[in-house]
Order: sequence, then C-alpha cells, then structure tokens
Amino acid sequence: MSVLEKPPPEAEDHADHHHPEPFWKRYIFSQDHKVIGLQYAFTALFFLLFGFTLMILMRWQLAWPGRPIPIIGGLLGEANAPGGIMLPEFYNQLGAMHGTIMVFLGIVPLAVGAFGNYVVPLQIGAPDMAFPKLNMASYWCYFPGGLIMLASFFVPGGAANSGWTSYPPLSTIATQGQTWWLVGMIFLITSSLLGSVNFIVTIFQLRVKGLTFMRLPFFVHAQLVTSFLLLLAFPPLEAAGIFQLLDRVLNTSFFQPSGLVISGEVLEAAGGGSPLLWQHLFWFLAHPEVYVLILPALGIVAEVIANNTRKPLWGYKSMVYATIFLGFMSFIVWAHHMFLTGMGTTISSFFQTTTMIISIPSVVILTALFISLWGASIRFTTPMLFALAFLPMFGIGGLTGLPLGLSPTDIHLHDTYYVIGHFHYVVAPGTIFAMFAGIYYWFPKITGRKMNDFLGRLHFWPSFIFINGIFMPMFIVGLAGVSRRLWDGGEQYAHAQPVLEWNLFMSISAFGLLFAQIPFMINLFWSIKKGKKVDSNPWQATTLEWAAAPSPPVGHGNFVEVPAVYRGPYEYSVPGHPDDYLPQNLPGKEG
Amino acid sequence: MGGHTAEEIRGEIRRYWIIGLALFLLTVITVAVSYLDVSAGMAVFVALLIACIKGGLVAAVFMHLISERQAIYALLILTVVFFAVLMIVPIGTRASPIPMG
Amino acid sequence: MKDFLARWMPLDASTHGAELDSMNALVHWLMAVLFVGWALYFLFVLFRFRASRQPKAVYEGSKSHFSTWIEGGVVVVEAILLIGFAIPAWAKWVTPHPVDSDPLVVRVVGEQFAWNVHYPGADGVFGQTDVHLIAGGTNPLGLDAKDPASHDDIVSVNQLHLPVDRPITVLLSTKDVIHSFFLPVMRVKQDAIPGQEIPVRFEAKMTTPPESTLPACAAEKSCWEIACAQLCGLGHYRMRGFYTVHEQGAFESWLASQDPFVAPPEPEPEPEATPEEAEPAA
Amino acid sequence: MQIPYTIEERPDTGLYNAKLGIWLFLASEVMLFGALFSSYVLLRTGDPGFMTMSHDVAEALHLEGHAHRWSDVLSVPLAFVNTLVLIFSSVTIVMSWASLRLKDFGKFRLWMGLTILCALGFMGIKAIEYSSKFSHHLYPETSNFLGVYFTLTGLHALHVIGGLIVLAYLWGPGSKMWKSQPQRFVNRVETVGLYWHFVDLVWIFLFPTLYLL
Ligand code: HEA
Ligand code: HEA
Ligand code: CUA
Ligand SMILES: [Cu+2]
Repeated sequence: MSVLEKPPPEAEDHADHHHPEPFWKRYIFSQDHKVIGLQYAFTALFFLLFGFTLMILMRWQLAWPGRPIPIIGGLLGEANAPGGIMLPEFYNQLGAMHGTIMVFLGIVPLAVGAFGNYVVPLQIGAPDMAFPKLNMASYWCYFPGGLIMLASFFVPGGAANSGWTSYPPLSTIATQGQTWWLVGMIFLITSSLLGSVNFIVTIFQLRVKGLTFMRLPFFVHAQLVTSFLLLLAFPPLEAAGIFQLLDRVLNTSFFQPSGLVISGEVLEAAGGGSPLLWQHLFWFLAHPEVYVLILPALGIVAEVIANNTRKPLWGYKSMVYATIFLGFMSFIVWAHHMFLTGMGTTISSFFQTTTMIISIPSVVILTALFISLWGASIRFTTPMLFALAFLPMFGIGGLTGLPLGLSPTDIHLHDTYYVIGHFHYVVAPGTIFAMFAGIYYWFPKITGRKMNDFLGRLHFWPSFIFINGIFMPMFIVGLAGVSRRLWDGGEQYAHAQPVLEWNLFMSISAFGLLFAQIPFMINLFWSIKKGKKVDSNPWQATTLEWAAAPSPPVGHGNFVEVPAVYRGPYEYSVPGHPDDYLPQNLPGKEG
Repeated sequence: MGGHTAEEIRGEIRRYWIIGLALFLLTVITVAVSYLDVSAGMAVFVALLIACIKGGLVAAVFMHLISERQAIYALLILTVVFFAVLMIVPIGTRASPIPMG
Repeated sequence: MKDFLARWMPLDASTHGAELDSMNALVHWLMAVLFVGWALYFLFVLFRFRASRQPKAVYEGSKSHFSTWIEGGVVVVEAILLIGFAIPAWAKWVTPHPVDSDPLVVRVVGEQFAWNVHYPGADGVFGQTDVHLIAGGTNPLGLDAKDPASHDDIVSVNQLHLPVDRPITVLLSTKDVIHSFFLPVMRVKQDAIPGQEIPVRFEAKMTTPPESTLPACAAEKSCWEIACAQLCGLGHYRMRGFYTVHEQGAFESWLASQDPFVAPPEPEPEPEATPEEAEPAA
Repeated sequence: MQIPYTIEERPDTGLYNAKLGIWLFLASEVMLFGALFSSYVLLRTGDPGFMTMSHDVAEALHLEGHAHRWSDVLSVPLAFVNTLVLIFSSVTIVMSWASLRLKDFGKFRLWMGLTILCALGFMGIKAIEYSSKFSHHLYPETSNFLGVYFTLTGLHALHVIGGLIVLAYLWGPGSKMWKSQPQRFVNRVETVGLYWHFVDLVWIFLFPTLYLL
C-alpha cells in the first residue's frame, strides 16, 4: 500500500531551500511533521476500513450463522471458510484482529499520530516536532507493526485468535498467529513510546512566546495527557508481551500454572506461573488506553464546538484540570475488568471506588461542553454535526460504564454484549465521530480546500442512524445474558432466543453503516483536487494553526513569521471587538 | 545540570570519585551481609535498603538529580507513584481473594 | 420501579438475584434521569441558540451554577450506590455460607469445551485427583482410585443437579484455559482460573419449572443452562452445560440413583492419553 | 528551519529538548523494569516452590550442602565483579562528560574509551555466566526462577548493548560534532550518560534481588 495516495501540498515558499530533496526523502522517509501526520492518517484510515471489513464478515455470520458468505466467502480460503462458511476458529481470529486493529492500528494512530502530529505543532506555533527523526522512526515502527499484523492472517493457523485481550493460557497454547501478534504489538508499543516522548517534549519546550499552559487549546492539553498515558502505561504491557512471547517461544511458565491438561495431555512446562499476572499487566495498559482513545476525541470536539458556537468554551479551566485528574486516575482503576476473577471485598471495593471517582471528571468535561452551547450562535457545519452527535453518544457509552463499574451489577453483565455496547458507544459513535469531525474541520488547513457539505450531510445522517442501530440493541441482548465472542451469536442458548432477532437488525445496520461511508470516501478524495478553494482561515478561528499559518502551512517551519500569543485560545465574540473572533496572535490588549 | 566554571567542575569530579567509592563499599557490604545468617525478612530488608541507597546516590549525583529542574521532579514523582501502584496492587489483589470459608 | 429492567432480563431464580437486579435497576434509573435531562436541555439549546436565531453569541455564556449542582448530585448518588449498595452486596456475595446451614458443596471443573461436575458422595469428602490420571471418557477429573474417599464420588459431564432452598457452594476450577461459569437465571458468573479453586456461592429459590425443557436436558427432566462467558477457544460458543434445581427430596433421590465413580483399569506403564477434544453432551 | 532549544535551555523549563526527552524515556523504562520486578515479586510470593530446586537437579549439578535454591546456581562472584565494573563505568562516563566541559577532548576520549571497555567487560562476563548455565542445561524453561533471571538480565544486557552502540558512536564518528557544535555534543554526552547511569541503577537492583536473596 502506498503510504501517500495524496502528495501533501507543495510548500509555498522554497526560496530558502536550495537543494530539493528526493521524492523518498520528502514523502516516504520524511521528517516533516505534516507529512508524517498524513502518512499516519492514511495508514490509519486504511486500517479502520480494514477493521470494519473484518467486522462486516463477522456480522454476516452473526446474522445468518453458518450460511455461506456471498462473493467474498470464496476468497477466504478453505482453511478459514470452507464453502464460504466461516469456521469458529476464523471467527475468533476476526474478532481478535478487529479489536486489535481498531484500537492499536486505527484509532490511536489516527487520533495521536495523525491529528496530534499535524495539529499540535501548528497550535503551539512550533516549526516542527522537537525530534523530527524520532517522529519518522515512530511512524516506521508503526507501519511494520501493522504489516506484521496483516501478514499474520496468512501464517499456518491464521491470525491471533484469543481476543484482543490475549488471556493466557489460551493465548500461550494458541496457533502461531499469536506470536506474530506479540511481535507486532512490540513494534506498536515502541512506536507509541517514541511518539509520546516527542509530544511531551514538543508541548513543554516549543510553545511560542506568550503561550502559557492556560492559553493552550484544549486539544493540546488532551494530547499532552494522552502522551503521558502512553508513556507510562505501555511499558507494563511490553513486559507482559515479552513474558508471553517467552512462554510461547522458549516454553517458560510465567503465565502457566502447574498441571494444565490440554486436550487430555498434561502440559510439559515448569509451571508455577500466574494467568492473572497477564491480566493485571494487560489492563494496567488497556484501561489508560481507553482514555487514549477518548481524550484526543474530546480535544477535537472541544475545538470544533468552540469554533462553531462562536464563544469561549465554558469552564475551560475545569476541563483542563478534569483531564489531568482523569489521566491520573486512569492508572488505578484497571482491575474493574477483573471483578470476576475471584476478588475479595477489599480490593473490589477499592477498584469500584476509583471507577466511580473516574466517572466524575468525565461528567465535568461533558457538562462543560454542554453548557458551552448556552448563549452560543451555533453554526451547523459538517464538523459541528459530528461534534454535536459525539456528546450524547459519549454520554450513553459513559453512563453504561457505571453498572459495569459496580461489581455486583457487573456479575450479570460482564462479558456480555452489554460490555460490547458500552465501549462501542464510546469508541464508534464517540471517537470515530470525533475523528470525522476533525477531518472535516482541519481538511482546509491541509489542502486549502473545503470538503463538500452536501456529501458531508449525506455521510452524517445515515451514519448516525445506522450506528445507533448497531449498538443500541446490544444493551438489550446483553441484559438478556448473551455472551460476547460467540460464533453463532448465541443461537444455541435458550436464554438468547428472545433476543436473537436483534442479530439480524444489528447486522443490517452494520451493512448500512458501511454504505454510509461511501459519500465520505468520495468526498475526501474528490475534495483534495476539486473542493472549494478557501482562504487560510475559513472557519474564522482564533487558534494559531488558523490565525498565524497559511493553509497549507509552509513546508519547513510552518509559519512565515514566528507568531507570538497574547490571549487565551477561544476569544470569540469578545464584547467591543468588531469581528466575532479575536485570534490568539493578534497584538493588543491581553485578553 | 552541572556547574560551568572549571573550579565547579573540578569539585564535581572529586564528588564523583567519592560516590564511586561509596558504591563500591556498599556493594561489598551487600555481598558480605548475604553470607551472614540472618532471617529472610531481614536479608530482604537490608539488601533492598542498600540497593535503594546506592540507587539514590547514582540518581542524585551521577544523574545530578539534586540540581535538576522542577519539571523532572514532577515527572519522576508521578512515575514513582505509578510504579508503586504497579508493585502493590497485584499483590494486594491476591491478598484479598474470595474467602474459602 | 425496580422491575425497570426485568422485561429484558432472564428470569431470576436465586435468592441473591433480587438484590442485584434492583441495584441494577437503580443504576439505570440514575443513568436514564441524567440522560433524559441532558438530552432535553441539549435539544432545546440546539434549537434556541442556532445561528439563524441567535446571530451573535454571548461572550460570558451561562452564568448559572446549575452544573455544580448536577455534578454534586452525581457524586452523591454514586457515593450512595457505592457505599449503600455495591460494597455491601459484594461483601455478601463473597461471604461464606454459615457452616450450620448445611451447604451443598460440588466441584465444577471447566475444560475445552465442557463442564465436569464432581459430587463428594455420601462421605462428603472429595476424592483425591491427579492430572496424570485424567483419561478422556473414563476419568475426566483424574480421580485417584487409591483414595477411598473417591469410591462414592459422582462424576458427570455437563449435568449439574442442585437442591432448592439450600445454600450451594460450587468449587470452581479448570483443567486448561480460563472459562467463566455463567448461570443467567441464577445471576451467577465467575471466572474459572487455571491453578485456582474459587468458591461460588448462591441459593436457588425455585425449582426448575417443568416447561423449561431443552432437548439436551438429562433424561426427560426440565433444566436451565450453564453458559461459558469467557473466550476459551473455537468451541467457546457451544460450551454449554445444564442444571436442574430439585426439591430437596427429589435431589436426594437423584443423587442416590447415580452410579458412583468406578475406578478405570490400571493405567498402562507408559502414558498414552489420546489427545481428543471433549465434546459437549449435546 | 531550526528547532528551538536543541542546544540552549528554554528559560522557563530550564531544560534543553533532549534532556527532557531522555528523562521521559527513562520514566517509561522505570515502568518497564517496574513491571518486570513486580511480576517477579508476584510469581515468587505466589508459588511456594518458586525457589526450591528438587534434590535430583541439585545432585546433577553437584551442589553441596543444605536445602537447594535455584539462586544457588548463579555465580555471586561473577555478578559481584560485574557490579563493580558497571559502577566503575558510571564513574568513567561522568568523568568523560566533566572532561568535555573542561574542554579537554583527549581526556574525554580516554574516559569514554574506558566506559566502552567496561561495557564490553560486562558483556563478556555475562556471556561466561550464560554459557555456564547453558552447559549445565539450565534454560529459561527449567524453572520460573531461571525464567525470571534470564528475562531480567537478558533485557538488561540488551540495554547495555544498546548503550554500547551509542557510546561507541560518540567516541568515534559522532565526536566530530565537538568541532562544529561543541555545546550540542556536550549535551549528547550528558544525555547518554543519564541513560548509562540508569542501566547501572537497574543492575544495582537486579544484583541483590536475583543473586543474593
Ligand atoms: C474510549 C473508550 C472507553 C471509555 C471512555 C470508557 C469509559 C468508562 N468505562 Fe469502559 N470499556 C472500554 C472502553 C471505554 N470505557 C472497553 C474497550 C472495554 C472492554 C474491553 C474488553 O473487555 O474487551 C470497557 C469495559 C469496561 C468495564 C469492564 C466491563 C466488563 O468486562 O465486565 C468497565 C467496568 O467498570 C468499564 C467502565 C467504564 C467507566 C466507569 C467509564 C467512565 O470513564 C465513563 C464516564 C462517563 C460518563 C459517566 C458519562 C457522563 C455523561 C453525562 C453525565 C451526560 C449524559 C447526558 C447526555 C449524553 C445527554 N468499562
Ligand atoms: C476503537 C475500537 C473499535 C471500533 C472503532 C470498533 C468499531 C466497530 N465494531 Fe468493534 N470491537 C472492538 C473495538 C472497536 N470496534 C473491540 C476491542 C472488540 C472486542 C474484541 C474481542 O472480543 O477481543 C470489538 C468487538 C466487536 C463486536 C463483538 C464481536 C464478538 O464479541 O463476537 C462487534 C459486533 O458487532 C463489533 C462491531 C463493530 C462495528 C459494527 C463497528 C463499527 O462502528 C465500525 C465503524 C467503522 C467505520 C465507520 C470505519 C470508518 C473508516 C472509514 C470510512 C475509512 C475511510 C478510508 C479511507 C479514506 C481509506 N465489534
Ligand atoms: Cu469455556 Cu468459553
Ligand atoms: Cu476500564
């Protein structure tokens, strides 16, 4: 796959640049954060689409268990889908890879690698990231990590099939694909670590004059906290990954207790290990990780809302503090994924309490965003539609986290579709919608052209309807007690019978959602060449990337002239000012 | 950080050698203690105490943390807190299982 | 009010289930109130402050302290849920049954992809087990025939029988990977962790009604299902067991009618266990 | 295009970019080794047989005397010497940094060279240790203690090797920068030094917890 279907816009000003760099240095091994950001964006979008395609196959199987998949079914190979009928092994591979790809190869690279890379330096007035080479290395760890994951579908036994959570001992005895998964993960972890160091240094060190912490756009705060989460939470998973790799390759027993009997045979291993150790290390990462998925999204939504309400964000300070607190707390709630692993009262009380506490900063942030709408002059632009839809969707996802966070109610709901519904509401109509908002919003920055509004609406409304059609019934199915990761969607179970018909409904919605992406894809590629040309600040925004840099930004160094900052990020509709926006870099009374 | 004048730097160099010597001696002590017949708990305590002292010296002097900036302190405190959580909680989880009764 | 969720949930046949369900309903009420409240506000604001109606935004925005009240309210309600309901309910869930309540103790051992059931028999003592004695069809648990305590033990696959109105302790473990023992109508779920034996405690408040029949129920009896809630391999979706709750008398006569464990023939000198996958009884 | 604060310190944070960068990296390393240590503690306290070696194994290894523990197969003298080597290398690397700041490039070369020799020495001793284990058929899979031993020391050794490569670069081709951008070169030596001390620091904890307890 080419990393860049679209060459980034020509730098406007090449005067200071005597020797033009060769193509590969400019677009492939580029050190320019803007090019790297676009490389991340296209790779991540590809993976999102791929992850979605895997899910389409699964949803076919869930709607019509054991029915041959039309057309594509034959291409899946006899080992996976003989006669086009998906085997349970293959279903498990698809599930594990859908989760892994969406989280680690789709959303994180898009939210952090792409948006963070492109926008953060521009918003803080920096010429580039602090370490451009490291930035390139980070992408070039991500890319092979992704390739390894893709390639694992073609090794004997197929891709990893033990869930994205890869709980041992199932994962230690699994087919070779699991080893590939682990190696791929180590690449992705390395990439994230490099990236997060770079982001933190950039934000601390490269802010232009006058840009104090409380004048940073909220998006930058979100990226900063996100980077800390990646920096400190990923290493334990790396440790766990190394242990699991050794368990598989060198036959150690870190996660294998003594006396396992696999298919009637006593497992030859030293024994004495602990399967729960993996879960602790995994969730120590994976809980902070879910905030990695949501914080950049909240950042984007905050930018878009401030811009399209034409007024300052309400409670900006409390949002910033809430974000920091959220980041901190996210390190001490992880075992709420493990309530049913045999926990006594003390520890379960601890984790329930921290889980309830962590919901408060989310409520604070969301409330602030809601109240920001009061007194606004709301422009229903395409990015704004997605940003607005994000709010109630994240609300549903977040609220359904509460019964999961209380251990007694989690007894019935754990590992059912209720959980699937909970987190998809936060990541799909939540984060993905925020990503769409970001794409529509910053597209003119990157290309100097706007995306088409009609196609935007044609993308938004069906997506909004279908995505709820997929995930809302999951709460009903989950309350009925249908487990997740079932190849036949629960067809065998008596308790699933009353809700089985929802499977079809959800699948049809999923197919609908896929079709709803067509206007988006057309719009994206068409607008690169044919979109309406706009000036460098088409949204009349206040933050530096719009107010101080040309669109697209200058090839090397971003700004024609290094800006200075005089006021907070969202000075819209300032009384007494003739325009309804007062850019951060406009000299004048400090505001 | 580190000083800038030649005088200051020479002073630092003296300090480096003293610390190096101290680390050397502490290592000898650790090994010596391990050959004594003390209770297991005591052995762990002494070994970790000495290791912490040594680690502290390395961090404070060689990595010149004593004269470092606030930002770095904040970062390290944060890391130490999470590190502690990582150490304590998994063990705590096992210490609180569902009682067999 | 506490039946808020009942229409979507399975029947509740356990003594502790009502508490969990009403707590669940309570949480969902909180969620519903918050959501509906915010949603109404949201829709109103979108309508009222649209640009065509409000061409110029108000710089200060809202000056009310309403949000502090809501946030405070959420904190208080969550604290009540936590301290008043969740923690006590969990403490109850994990507390051992009093010994004098004469709990029925039964071992359940998960494997890919079946639930093995082990009753201690008349002596009330489980026979020793050893993984090296496990033999596919004949001795799924590896019961040691040399241990006299094992001679009256009862072993079955995917068939669990329980008495009504009597505390039950399931000692849950697994031979291979992690499974999760899920009895939807009992509001019971517990992961089975290799290398550990975890007690699961509950009490049925009703017998399995006769109309609850499934093709796979043991001999013409009605039954409910044991599900596996944790991904455990390719057969996870069909790792299904069955259990029947009887009157105490009927339970005892069922127990009496069972053949005790028969020691398999002495194993050959060299181990020759055939790697075969246990199929569920279904 | 010039990235600000690559050489000079930013006034309000008091740091140049690479220094903040390396400390962040070290923070993540703390979490990595923290997780490894935590796992070690969990495995060791969770399994009563973690340290005990069966009699047969002890016999085969010709271990004498009392109850046998897996840590008995490790060589304390070798590890002791290695500890001293690493401590010495920490001294030499700060010396090389100090020499540079005194503008004495020759001394820098000397001390840096010594550091590299120490690192090589450490790896040599490590190799002897490992090969003696392998020759007695002691592998990571033999017991969980050995698994932990090989994983932790192996990962530490990888860090030494990584450091070694960078040190060699700074001693050799990388030192050209001293002519063009002296302050930047001093910064580089400082940051690499920080990393190197951290590697030493990890060993300071590995040594007693694996070999002595
Ligand atoms: C972006 C991702 C994301 C986010 C933000 C969250 C947020 C939360 N999550 Fe979620 N969670 C996941 C992703 C996420 N989660 C994933 C992926 C899993 C499953 C992993 C797996 O097993 O595979 C999971 C699983 C999961 C579990 C384990 C369930 C189980 O396996 O049994 C629990 C339990 O405590 C939990 C709790 C919470 C809580 C309390 C929050 C809180 O932070 C939520 C706080 C937010 C609110 C409380 C909303 C506030 C809003 C309002 C008050 C306004 C509402 C009004 C209107 C909208 C109009 N989550
Ligand atoms: C970030 C995380 C993320 C995201 C976004 C999604 C998105 C979706 N998920 Fe996924 N899901 C998981 C993470 C995620 N999921 C995880 C972790 C699991 C658990 C796995 C496990 O059990 O181990 C899971 C499991 C899971 C299941 C349960 C399977 C089972 O238990 O058996 C289902 C079932 O329906 C499902 C459905 C969907 C659907 C329909 C979407 C849709 O919302 C998809 C929407 C996608 C898009 C709208 C694509 C947008 C992209 C484009 C338009 C690309 C444009 C391209 C170019 C321009 C090149 N998911
Ligand atoms: Cu056993 Cu799923
Ligand atoms: Cu979580």
